[in-house]
Amino acid sequence: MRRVYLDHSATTPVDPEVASVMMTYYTEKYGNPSSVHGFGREAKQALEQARTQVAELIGANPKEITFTSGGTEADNLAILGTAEALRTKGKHIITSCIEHHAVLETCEHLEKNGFDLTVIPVDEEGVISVDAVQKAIRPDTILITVMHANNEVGSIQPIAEIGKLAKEHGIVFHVDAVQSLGKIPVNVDELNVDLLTVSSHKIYGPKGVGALYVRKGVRIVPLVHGGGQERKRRSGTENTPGIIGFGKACELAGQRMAEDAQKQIKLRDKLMNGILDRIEFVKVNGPLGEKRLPNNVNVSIRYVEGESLLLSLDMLGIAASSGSACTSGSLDPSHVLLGMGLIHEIAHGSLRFSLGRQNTEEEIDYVLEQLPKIVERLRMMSPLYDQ
Amino acid sequence: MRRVYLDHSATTPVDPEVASVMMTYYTEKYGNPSSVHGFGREAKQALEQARTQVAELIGANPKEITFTSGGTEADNLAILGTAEALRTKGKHIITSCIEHHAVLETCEHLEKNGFDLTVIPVDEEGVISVDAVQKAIRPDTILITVMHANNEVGSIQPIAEIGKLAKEHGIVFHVDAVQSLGKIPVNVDELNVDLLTVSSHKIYGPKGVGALYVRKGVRIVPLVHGGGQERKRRSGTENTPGIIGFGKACELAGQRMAEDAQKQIKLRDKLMNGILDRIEFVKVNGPLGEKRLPNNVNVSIRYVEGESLLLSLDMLGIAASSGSACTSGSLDPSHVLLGMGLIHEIAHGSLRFSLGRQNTEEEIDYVLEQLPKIVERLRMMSPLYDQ
Amino acid sequence: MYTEKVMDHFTNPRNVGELENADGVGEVGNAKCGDIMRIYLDIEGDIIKDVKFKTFGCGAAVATSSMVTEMVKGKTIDEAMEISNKAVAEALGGLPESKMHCSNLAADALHKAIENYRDNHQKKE
Amino acid sequence: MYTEKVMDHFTNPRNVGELENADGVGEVGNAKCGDIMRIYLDIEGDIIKDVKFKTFGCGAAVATSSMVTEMVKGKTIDEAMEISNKAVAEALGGLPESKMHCSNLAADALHKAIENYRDNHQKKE
Ligand SMILES: Cc1ncc(COP(=O)(O)O)c(C=O)c1O
Ligand SMILES: Cc1ncc(COP(=O)(O)O)c(C=O)c1O
Ligand code: FES
Ligand code: FES
Repeated sequence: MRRVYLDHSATTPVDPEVASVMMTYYTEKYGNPSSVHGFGREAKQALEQARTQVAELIGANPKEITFTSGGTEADNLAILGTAEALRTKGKHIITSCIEHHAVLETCEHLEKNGFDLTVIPVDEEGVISVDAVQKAIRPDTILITVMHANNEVGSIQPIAEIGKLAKEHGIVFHVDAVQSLGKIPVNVDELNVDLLTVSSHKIYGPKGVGALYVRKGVRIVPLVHGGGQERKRRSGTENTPGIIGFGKACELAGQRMAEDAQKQIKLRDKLMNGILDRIEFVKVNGPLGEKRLPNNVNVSIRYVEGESLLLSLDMLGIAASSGSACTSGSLDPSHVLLGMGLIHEIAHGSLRFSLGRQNTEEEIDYVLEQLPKIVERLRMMSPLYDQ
Repeated sequence: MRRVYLDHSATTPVDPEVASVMMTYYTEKYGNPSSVHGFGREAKQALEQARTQVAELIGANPKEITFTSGGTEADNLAILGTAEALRTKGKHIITSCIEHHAVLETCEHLEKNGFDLTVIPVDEEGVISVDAVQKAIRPDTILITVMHANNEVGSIQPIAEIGKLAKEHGIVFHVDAVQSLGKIPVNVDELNVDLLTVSSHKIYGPKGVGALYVRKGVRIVPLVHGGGQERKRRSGTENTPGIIGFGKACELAGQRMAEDAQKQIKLRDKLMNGILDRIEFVKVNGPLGEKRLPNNVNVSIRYVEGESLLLSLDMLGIAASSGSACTSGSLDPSHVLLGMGLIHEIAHGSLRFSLGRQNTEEEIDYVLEQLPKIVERLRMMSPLYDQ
Repeated sequence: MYTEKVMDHFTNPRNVGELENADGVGEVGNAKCGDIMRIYLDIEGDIIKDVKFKTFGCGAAVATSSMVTEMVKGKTIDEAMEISNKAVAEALGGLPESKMHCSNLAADALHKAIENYRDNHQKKE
Repeated sequence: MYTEKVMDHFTNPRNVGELENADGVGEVGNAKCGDIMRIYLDIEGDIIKDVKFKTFGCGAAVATSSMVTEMVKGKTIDEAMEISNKAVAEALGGLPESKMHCSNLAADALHKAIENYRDNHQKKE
């Protein structure tokens, strides 16, 4: 069966070059980087090279990079670590209503434990207003945490401006850049951030690896205690092969970003316009043009339900998602689409295609050929479609 | 140069069979297990198979296995998660003085945050007395956390008996089985444990993967918040290739354990007796016979210092450790050896060789040929060796 | 995730459509997820002669809808009232835990359609 | 972790040993890690004519011990008193951050040996 993978925002394949570098560190150069001997030293060296590769992609100093087990842990470390470090200074945290669960759930956990939380709304395109953030700032605000680009609708946020605000008020600023890394430029100085989360498996690196950028001078309390690895910020034997793979993936992302974006924007617009041309009662979610990630297509198809769409596409070998991968197992329609003002029923029938490096025009043609038939079939079954 | 790896308690090479299974999940079956489509389902299926493989090795139900990013995180989840879950019930925790830093530092973190900690001493062989644990139990004791086998001196602890005590008193019992897994039988029912930590990279699986066994009915509060993976116990996109590798490593460990142990006990005793025969003023640390891990040799060589020994061995291609890998970067001599009553100076000159599946008699011969020369050379340099 | 039987009924749902002048019609929205099902019954004497459905919902919702129509055809309305959501799920070879609520949709719509028939029927008498 | 120069001095330490009837002897224990060094000086006039050391310590301790003996040979005692732990570390091409304290061992032992010489010397005068 033909297989067309259009779910790169959920996860990506590991680049073959990345995989082959990792292999060496699994079976030959397997030392523990904390060890004094040669096996340890060669692992340590590669680990530090990876740190440099990650740092370079985001314009940071290698010492400011703390490796974690993924984006989720990095988000938790940033938010819980800051809250713990500054709990005597203040108890107010600002976030947005379209954050990933790794941020939202963590903030809500803090709210249950005595912190105050302000959740900023977004406009109908899924963009946060800088003004709203400004108005939310209080004397006891200790942290603003906002994502760089949204994982469901691809909306890019005005991070640099929010960062400027945070700086003016002396508030720690954390940004979840899991979806933007490798797709658009991410530079910690230009964005004015103190803490920045990145994840390897979204940029053709291995799963189970991520990093938190911590600006020099910013203090966070560790989440995981033990051997004191990662300058005491994150204990546990380092996942060297994974980290080395992540480093390589960052290097490749830096080299290929411009070309990838150009190619994917073309496919994205072809797919989006093709759907609008071929299917009635369709609405595009998220902004158009510059403010949208190069690889994101998100549409609401009226009168049909998301999972049925996904299953029907899947039977034709097409992998897409409805809401984010994490939430597609849940029953509630996407909090992001609801936050953008969509009604329940329409949010329910939304579909996300996220493009990747390997996708081709032919694959898009295939989707455009199949999707209208699927929608037709499901609409015939739908009690809501009486036209 | 010849390379002889004798530091398997720090970390192991990934078994080639394990590595090749993982490869497929990096580059071909790369789906996110939370996704509805075929890529997601094949990943999910493999993930659940791995859960079964891990569960089988320790006599548990697959639903009782929570995957983490390693032994350190699993230890933290067990200890912090229990403390958080039971904080209204009591504030007293019991541990031992020879635990890994992942346990000790976590307990000390809790102590700083209002919990009471009793640290049980050990005898001169590095074994905890059940009696001492019994005496430490208080009405407000909520957790006993003790390791199954020590990583430095290989001493095996009377876990089943401590577990019985814990059960009688209704106290949650956590065991760090990172070093015993795959070397001696580990069965959660026979050991009477509620929570049990295991780690992949110590049993020829990949780094950055571990698991916490949580007995049905035992409640822990999660450490990392987000998408709700791992039955809400541990959020974050699952490290499927890593977990699948860990599962395979568990399967192989189950098959090979008896044979591995038999072979390694022979090499262990040859190395230990060889050192005692060839070098003066040497003391074996830890118990002999049944109460010692099959792969652990630990000796204190008087009048010489550990790092100098390691460096000298390393120049001959022999990888060993002095204390645990994590602590060998630190300046203090091993807390385990000090806990066993060794004086600073002697603890300082201790050396751990930890055997693995691939080691041969010839390699042991090589070490026995080289080590006496190294010791001789260093003693000539030592102001303590005036004989 | 889904059994083969579920996928079969999702791909080739039986009895999709509407019945003009149906003797009983039931529509329910699933309280948990907001999905919707409508069922149409033609009844002669006590026997369900024909049945059709329309569903806006997940794969499990479509499959249980299709299955329930198969199960009731030819049955008496009393027998049909006995069909539980569990029975529908079992007939499909089971549903994932998180999808058990979906089977309510079909069973509830069926029962509502029968009640609707009884209401109409009683009024006519 | 260590520079080549450190490894060279560790592998082939210069001036290992003792001097019988040394003019000055200094022994220090490193407060941080408990390692120990002893240094022996033969002094003629103001000039350090010969020097030997014994060290119980890490690789950096051995290397700095060896390096410091090289550095002082032929120097006046005043010049030798000026040699700092930093200078020794630099002469070795640097030490890892966590190992900087090791260089204290050698510098301190040297200074103590010179003081010991001065004490003996003054007493003799
Ligand atoms: C915006 C965003 N933040 C955080 C995460 C979590 O990262 P990870 O999957 O590495 O845990 C994801 C992806 O799942 C994401 O899309
Ligand atoms: C006894 C023990 N517990 C916990 C750990 C930590 O496990 P990991 O290296 O997977 O973080 C180790 C090894 O480092 C260990 O030996
Ligand atoms: S999720 Fe709504 S019926 Fe299944
Ligand atoms: S660690 Fe003691 S002198 Fe270096």
